[in-house]
Amino acid sequence: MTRPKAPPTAATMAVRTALILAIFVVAFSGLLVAAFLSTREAIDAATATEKMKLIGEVLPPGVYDNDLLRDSLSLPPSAALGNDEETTAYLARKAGKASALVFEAVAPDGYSGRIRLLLAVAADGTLLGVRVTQHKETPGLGDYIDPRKDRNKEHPWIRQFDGLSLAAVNDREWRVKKDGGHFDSVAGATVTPRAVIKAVHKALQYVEANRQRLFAEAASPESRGGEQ
Amino acid sequence: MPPELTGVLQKLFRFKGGVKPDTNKAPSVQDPIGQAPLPARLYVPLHQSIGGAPNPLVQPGEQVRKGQLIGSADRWVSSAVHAPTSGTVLAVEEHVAAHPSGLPTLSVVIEPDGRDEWIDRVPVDHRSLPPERVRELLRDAGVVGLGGAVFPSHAKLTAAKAVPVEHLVINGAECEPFMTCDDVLMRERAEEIVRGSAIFRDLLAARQVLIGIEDNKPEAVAAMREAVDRLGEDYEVVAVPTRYPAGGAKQLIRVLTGKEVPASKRSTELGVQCFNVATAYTAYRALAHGEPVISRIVTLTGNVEHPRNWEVRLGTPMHDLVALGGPKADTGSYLMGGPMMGFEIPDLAAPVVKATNCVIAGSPTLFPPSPPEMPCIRCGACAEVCPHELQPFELYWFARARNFGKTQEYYLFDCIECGCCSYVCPSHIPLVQYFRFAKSEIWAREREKQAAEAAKERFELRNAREEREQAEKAERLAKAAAARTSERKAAPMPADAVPVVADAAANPLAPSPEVAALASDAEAIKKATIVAAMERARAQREAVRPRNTERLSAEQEKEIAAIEARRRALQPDAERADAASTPPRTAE
Amino acid sequence: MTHFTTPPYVLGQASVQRVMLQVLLALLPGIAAYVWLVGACIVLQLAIATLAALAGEALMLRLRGRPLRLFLSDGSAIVTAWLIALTFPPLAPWWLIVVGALFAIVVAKQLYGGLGQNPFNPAMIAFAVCIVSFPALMSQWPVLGLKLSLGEQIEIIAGLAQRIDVMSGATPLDSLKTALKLGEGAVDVPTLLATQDVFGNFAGRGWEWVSGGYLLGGLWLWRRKVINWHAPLGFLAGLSLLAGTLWGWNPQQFANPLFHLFSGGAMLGAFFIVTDPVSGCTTPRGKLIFGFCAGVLAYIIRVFGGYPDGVAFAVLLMNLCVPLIDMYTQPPIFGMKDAQ
Amino acid sequence: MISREEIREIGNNGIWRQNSSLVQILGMCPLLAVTTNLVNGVMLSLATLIVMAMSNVAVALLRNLIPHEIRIPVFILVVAALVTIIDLLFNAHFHDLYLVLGIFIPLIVTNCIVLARVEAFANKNPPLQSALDGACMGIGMLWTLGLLGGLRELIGGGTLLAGIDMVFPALQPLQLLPADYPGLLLAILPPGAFILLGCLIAWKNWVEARAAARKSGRGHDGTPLAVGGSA
Amino acid sequence: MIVTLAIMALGAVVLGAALGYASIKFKVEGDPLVEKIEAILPQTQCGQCGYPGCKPYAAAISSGEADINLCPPGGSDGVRKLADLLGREVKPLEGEEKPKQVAIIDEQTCIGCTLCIQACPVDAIAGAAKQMHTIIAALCTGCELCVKPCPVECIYMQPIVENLDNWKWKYPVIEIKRAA
Amino acid sequence: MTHYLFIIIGAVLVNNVVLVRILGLCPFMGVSKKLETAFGMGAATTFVLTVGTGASYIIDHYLLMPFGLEYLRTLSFIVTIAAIVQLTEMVVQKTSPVLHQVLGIYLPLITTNCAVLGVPLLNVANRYDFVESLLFGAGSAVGFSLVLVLFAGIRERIEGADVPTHFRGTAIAMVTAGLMSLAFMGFAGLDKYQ
Ligand SMILES: Cc1cc2nc3c(=O)[nH]c(=O)nc-3n(C[C@H](O)[C@H](O)[C@H](O)COP(=O)(O)O)c2cc1C
Ligand SMILES: Cc1cc2nc3c(=O)[nH]c(=O)nc-3n(C[C@H](O)[C@H](O)[C@H](O)COP(=O)(O)O)c2cc1C
Ligand SMILES: Cc1cc2nc3c(=O)[nH]c(=O)nc-3n(C[C@H](O)[C@H](O)[C@H](O)COP(=O)(O)O)c2cc1C
Ligand SMILES: Cc1cc2nc3c(=O)[nH]c(=O)nc-3n(C[C@H](O)[C@H](O)[C@H](O)CO)c2cc1C
Ligand code: SF4
Ligand code: SF4
Ligand code: SF4
Ligand code: SF4
Ligand code: FES
Repeated sequence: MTRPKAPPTAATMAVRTALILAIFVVAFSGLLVAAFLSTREAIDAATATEKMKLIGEVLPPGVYDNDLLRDSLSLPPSAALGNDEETTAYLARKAGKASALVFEAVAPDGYSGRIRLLLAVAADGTLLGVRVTQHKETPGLGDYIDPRKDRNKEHPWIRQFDGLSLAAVNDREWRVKKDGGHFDSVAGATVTPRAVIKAVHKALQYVEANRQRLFAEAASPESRGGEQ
Repeated sequence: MPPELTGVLQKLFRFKGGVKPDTNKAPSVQDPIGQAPLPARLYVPLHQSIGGAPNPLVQPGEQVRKGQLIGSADRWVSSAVHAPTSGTVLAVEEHVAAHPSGLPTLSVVIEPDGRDEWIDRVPVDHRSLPPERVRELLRDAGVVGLGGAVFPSHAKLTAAKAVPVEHLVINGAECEPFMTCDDVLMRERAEEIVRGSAIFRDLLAARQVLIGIEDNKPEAVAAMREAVDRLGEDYEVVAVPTRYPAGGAKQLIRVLTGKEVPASKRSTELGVQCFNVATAYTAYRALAHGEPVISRIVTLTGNVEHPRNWEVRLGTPMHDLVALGGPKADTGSYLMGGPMMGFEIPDLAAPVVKATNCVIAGSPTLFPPSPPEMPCIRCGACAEVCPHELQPFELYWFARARNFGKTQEYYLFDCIECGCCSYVCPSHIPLVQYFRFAKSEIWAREREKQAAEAAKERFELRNAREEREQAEKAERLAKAAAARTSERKAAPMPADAVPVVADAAANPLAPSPEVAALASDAEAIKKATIVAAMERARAQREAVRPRNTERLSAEQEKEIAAIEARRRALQPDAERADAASTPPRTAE
Repeated sequence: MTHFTTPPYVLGQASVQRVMLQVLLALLPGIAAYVWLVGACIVLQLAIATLAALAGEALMLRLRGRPLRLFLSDGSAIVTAWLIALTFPPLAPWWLIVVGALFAIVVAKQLYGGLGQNPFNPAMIAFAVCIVSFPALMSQWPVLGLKLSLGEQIEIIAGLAQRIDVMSGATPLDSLKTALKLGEGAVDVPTLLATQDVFGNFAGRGWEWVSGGYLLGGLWLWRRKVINWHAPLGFLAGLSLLAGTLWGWNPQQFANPLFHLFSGGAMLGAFFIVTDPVSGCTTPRGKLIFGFCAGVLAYIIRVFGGYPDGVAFAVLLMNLCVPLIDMYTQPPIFGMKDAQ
Repeated sequence: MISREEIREIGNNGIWRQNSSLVQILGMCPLLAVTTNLVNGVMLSLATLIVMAMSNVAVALLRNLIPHEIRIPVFILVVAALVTIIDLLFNAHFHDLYLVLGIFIPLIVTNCIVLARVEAFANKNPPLQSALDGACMGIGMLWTLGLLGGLRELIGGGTLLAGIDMVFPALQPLQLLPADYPGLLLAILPPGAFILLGCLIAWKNWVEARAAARKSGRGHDGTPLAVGGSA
Repeated sequence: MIVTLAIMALGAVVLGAALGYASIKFKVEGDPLVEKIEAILPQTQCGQCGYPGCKPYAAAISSGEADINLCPPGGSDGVRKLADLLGREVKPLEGEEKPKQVAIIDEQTCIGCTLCIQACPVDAIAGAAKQMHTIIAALCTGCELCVKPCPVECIYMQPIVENLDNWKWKYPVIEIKRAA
Repeated sequence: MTHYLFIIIGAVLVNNVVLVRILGLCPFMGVSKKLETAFGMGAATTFVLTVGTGASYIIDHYLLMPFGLEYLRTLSFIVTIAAIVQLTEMVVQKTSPVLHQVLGIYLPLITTNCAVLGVPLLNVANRYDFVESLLFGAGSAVGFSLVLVLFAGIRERIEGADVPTHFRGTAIAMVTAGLMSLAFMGFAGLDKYQ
């Protein structure tokens, strides 16, 4: 330790420590900048892969051939989607033609709070897939909406939605079977599925109502990024 | 029996808590007080009261007469001891004490000559003497509290400076089960008790005298009322509800006057003082008949053929007393004191002392062994019955974990060890023993801490001295230095260290057997130097004291002495020494 | 050193066994009503819980080298076991009760040194552990009026029969909460109470009587001086005060206090759980505070929280505060009242 | 240089005797928060191990240049820089795991054990020993986190090595208990973490007491929950 | 890059200056903790802890140099109190706890060499050169330091015996045997 | 307004830093043996955490974000906080030796209290504004102090319990913390209206 012989005054001490600390900070920040620059590309790639993986869960690979992440549009907050912030939607194109939309929706009335969903809807209004991206439902009871937690690995509950559309299931049927609807639920936890079903139903109605705008507007790829 | 209220209506108050164990008093009041015969040998312990241990005044071989002083009070808080009968002193030696430990204590062994010859008894009229003198007389007559605490009575007979004594409470409650010594005393010698109370009243200048007797003793109430009327006194004889521990001084004061005396105060500070009936009786005998305390009434009851109260000479071995009752075959153990606060007598060779109010022969049926101790379930039953409104289970929790600091935060030292909490505890926890354990640990620690502090002081002094010496050594020639060192050793105590030594010597702990054993002739010289140094130091201390203490009247001096004694008594050190050196309170 | 025993040499009649026995007796009216309501399966559950608790206790006592007979016969484990059985769904699989009882006895009680030393209420720990770990099983209550023979009930408990859906109803509290949530403000409480058949006169159908049984037993305990009035009164007051305020403010969305007093574990909690001497407060004022806060928390959790009933969590949360409450509510001692 | 004796001493200290998790009770947060399964626990420990070893070396090298007054900020600076590098690397190469471990990678900075070792060891010892100390402390942490993670995973869900595919995509988790094992969810939730760690600590106490009893020749009474005589 | 470093350097200068300034302005000397620790030590000054007296040991504990369980005269109680004060775990005492003792000089054998007087740290021995020495029992802390120096081995230690003055109520024994 | 209330309730009870988020455990275990010290540590942490979140917000928003230096967050946050802690320590040591003594070695260890870094990072993740950040920081600190004090109270009591030997001390404290955490799960769901 570099202890001076004569006690330094407060001012000299301040200058000295300031300088030394500055040198250390600059040195280590430099190191970090270097590390950051050298990993930046890998990180960007990993982030993109991650996003694609998630989208891949709801969107079958054959449906599109564009670079989804560059073909996005932003959706304004809307009650129908349960969003209270702007969200990003991705437009899938097959041979340049808009084939499906991947977007977020929120079920506000889960058993213990909001349930965030990612949906893919084909241009003809058919649901391609639904995934829960975030929820706080009771572990072991309400969390079967997440296929990773669903005990039924063969036919996870959330897969019921695949291929449905407003046309296929009439409005009154968007309920759990217990309430006389079309959808299964797990006994003892019907709040959660009710919330999800309701949210999906509303989201489909939203797409239906805005189909023109959604599938047309995204022709020009401009806005990008910032999802989540 | 309903308490018949005569005279002025006395408003009664309640104390919280308390229990109602079976009283078992009837068997021992069938017969009047009997005179216990003279035993073959008497073993009179010198230390029978709270306070300093009396100094022996007799040598082996000496002839003594009944009532002769054999141990003189050591300080103000201390009390004299007398020969219970005439005879020969066989020895002054260690003999097993009437104490739960069964350890020995210095006792005078007397072989009675059978003549039971009194000294010259000098009756006095206490009204004609200055109060100071009366207190001295009481001290020298060995009058101590016979209610169980054996606190020297003369020390309790000074009113607080600022507060006049409003009430003098005479305690005839006798709340402990089995015990009837006060009951029969009140029935048979009520007049003496009332006269004794008058002495206390005069000394304290008390405005009112209240005699409290539990309402399960109608005969005693009647006898006392009759005596009060006969003597034309204005005392109130009040029958108080029977509930243990109504006889505890603080509880009785509460019931009779509504005042609550906290542990941190003496009752005189609230204008009350409390004495046991037997204490009043002995005070009267001591002054009006010149008879010091050489005997007392002891209830012998329990698992014996003939339960009865006996007037027993102090020093009578327990087995002599017990034989009078004819213990039944299955008697296993004997208690001294009542079943709530008494203790098992470890050895029947122990003598009857001033604190021995009751001896109970126990059998497994009478006192079944307590069921195994379970953990506390915090049910709070103990807190509900605690007359001092403590939280016994918290005290227990911390005492058990040896967290003594916490026990004090929960007022361990307010516990009067009445045993109510243990009585009701569904887990059968020996709570009182935990509290006693904690108390004696705390006292021991206090003692150790003081010793450590003193040691540290001496160590530092020594270090300073050594440093100084070394510096000096370096300056002077080796030879001269060596000579001086040996000189210095001749007076090993630097002046400032002496007060410590002096205190230690004044402390009753110091003249312990070890020191005594060391005090051989060859060592006398050194001892003398130390004593001289101590004297010098004391003189020095005296010299710096305020000057207004020079020409004092005898009264004033007494007063100061009393204050000093009290101050010492209040210091934890002294108090601990006092308490530890006498048998613990044995109730009633 | 001579050996000597300690004063006092006479003792009163009280014993831990007697205390616990009285608590068990006081539970009987409630149990009787329960049997009438759902059948004898509850007796089976009581037995399973008792066996598991005693086994757990015996195992731990053995490992700790403590006397078995003394502590197994003190009855405290049985009280814990019964309270577990009474708070779990009556048709819960046997192993659920066993897990609960073992956890209560082994972790919540014996690891702290056994009887009298556990800072948390063992029975409530069991409930909390199980509802957190097995929410599905813990929220399956037999549908009202479901008539199953004892044999069928045993099969369900033993796991031999399929756990059928009709059997898995919800408690009245849960039903109310779910209905309100799904109704999103469109449903109101009075209509629900009047129309749904899980509800009886003023609380859950049948459960009113079970709660009444507990109330009866609790009052008897109070008369016998096994418990004081402070904690139960505080609890009921806290619960009904909050319930009353919100009900007065918006009777459409909040049920009345009577409903809350006779629903879920309120009565059982008031007289048998917040009164647990070991894990509760000990000073009179402390008991009052303990009970009151537990009542308030129970209401908040059962109405706004994620779990159907809040008594267990409320009691556990208050258990946490016990040392502090006790410390700051020490009553003044003899002779010190003026000083305060 | 470094003697064999020293190696053994440092190793034993780090791995067992002064085990950060079981004895020093430091670095608790990652220990309890990320051990919902074995893989998470092990991976975070590895990250911590690397940071600890490297920061120990860095500080041991720089210790003579650092004034006493700003010792702590500089130490933290060093640690934080290293952690950020690790963070970036995880982000780039184990992105899934990076998301799972979340905030706990940057929190290695404030993992008390890192700074404690820097202060208590590296600040007084040469680089080689310091590196070894950091590594051994890391290993001590690694096995406890692994053990705790494994236990929680097994009790909570009956599996082991869940998420291994995030590290080695070729591997699959093991289902150790029967598939209809209901899973004691508590074990995976925070309470389970605390309680199981308590049991691990008690287990270590027991092992040590037994070893001590054996050494002193007295037979151990063998009851793992024996109660010391209180009188 | 340059911006980055400049920003960071700026921050560092501010913080470093503040710290350096404070380190001088708020310097404290002395350590009140040592005194508290010393108050717990038994002041036997025996050096069994490996330090030359209680105070140095206290200083060592305070600086973290020494463990809290090295003082045998303090006993396990002392360790407990230290642990309490310092918020550390209680550890078993190193070495054995002995009953309290006092030193006794065999007066027949003593040759008055004064060696024991020089050894006694607390001035508990009275005597002069060539004269018989004696130990003032009330002052003796039982540290045994005087035993070794005596050339004729006339000093021995004796446990303090129990008497009515130092008798203590015992810890209640839980009678498990009977219960079982 | 209710929004702020929910942030506070969430931080203090529902998502208690120690028992639910599992941050700041080392001081939680280390400084909870005695009630007094727990109070002191709680106060110190509350101070540092509140100031720390404020400082972090400013650094993040005015130094790092404008220049796209988010990856320097960890480093700059913690170095700043460490410096603040050290300053506090020096001041406390000088002005209140008693407090300093009570906190002993733990004051410097506040720097290594994960909560001190974790809470600002969570603020960033939650995209809280300045007021929200401060409330969240203070709320978390209050939550920390609350459970610390409650825990200390219980530990003082357990001290006297007849805990099996090998569980004495830290082990039983861990179990207790677990049961506390279980009790706190009762608050789950209370923040869903947020
Ligand atoms: C602890 C607990 C957690 C629960 N969590 C959920 C949940 O996450 N999702 C859900 O739908 N129901 C949950 N429930 C069940 C609901 O309270 C309600 O009973 C159920 O949704 C009603 O469903 P049913 O119509 O199938 O009876 C939970 C119940 C309990 C006791
Ligand atoms: C150490 C000690 C000192 C006492 N000093 C006095 C005193 O100076 N004056 C007095 O009136 N009573 C004194 N007492 C007596 C008590 O205050 C109290 O009146 C008496 O002990 C009552 O008996 P009890 O303790 O059995 O209730 C003293 C008692 C003790 C233990
Ligand atoms: C629990 C308890 C019960 C007592 N019971 C009696 C009693 O019944 N009669 C009595 O005279 N003294 C009893 N005492 C002693 C009194 O407190 C007090 O010492 C005595 O009345 C004072 O008078 P004395 O100094 O003349 O003995 C009891 C003490 C305690 C602590
Ligand atoms: C009035 C009363 C209420 C009790 N309540 C409970 C309870 O709620 N939960 C429990 O596990 N034990 C209860 N017990 C039993 C016992 O106190 C409990 O097992 C202890 O906590 C074990 O140490 C109760 C006992 C009594 C006397
Ligand atoms: S009566 Fe016994 S069991 Fe009840 S609280 Fe008191 S000590 Fe504990
Ligand atoms: S023995 Fe002490 S604690 Fe117990 S009831 Fe009597 S005064 Fe209260
Ligand atoms: S061992 Fe204890 S008594 Fe002896 S010198 Fe050291 S601290 Fe003092
Ligand atoms: S006389 Fe001996 S044993 Fe006693 S204090 Fe002095 S040196 Fe120590
Ligand atoms: S690791 Fe979080 S406080 Fe130590």
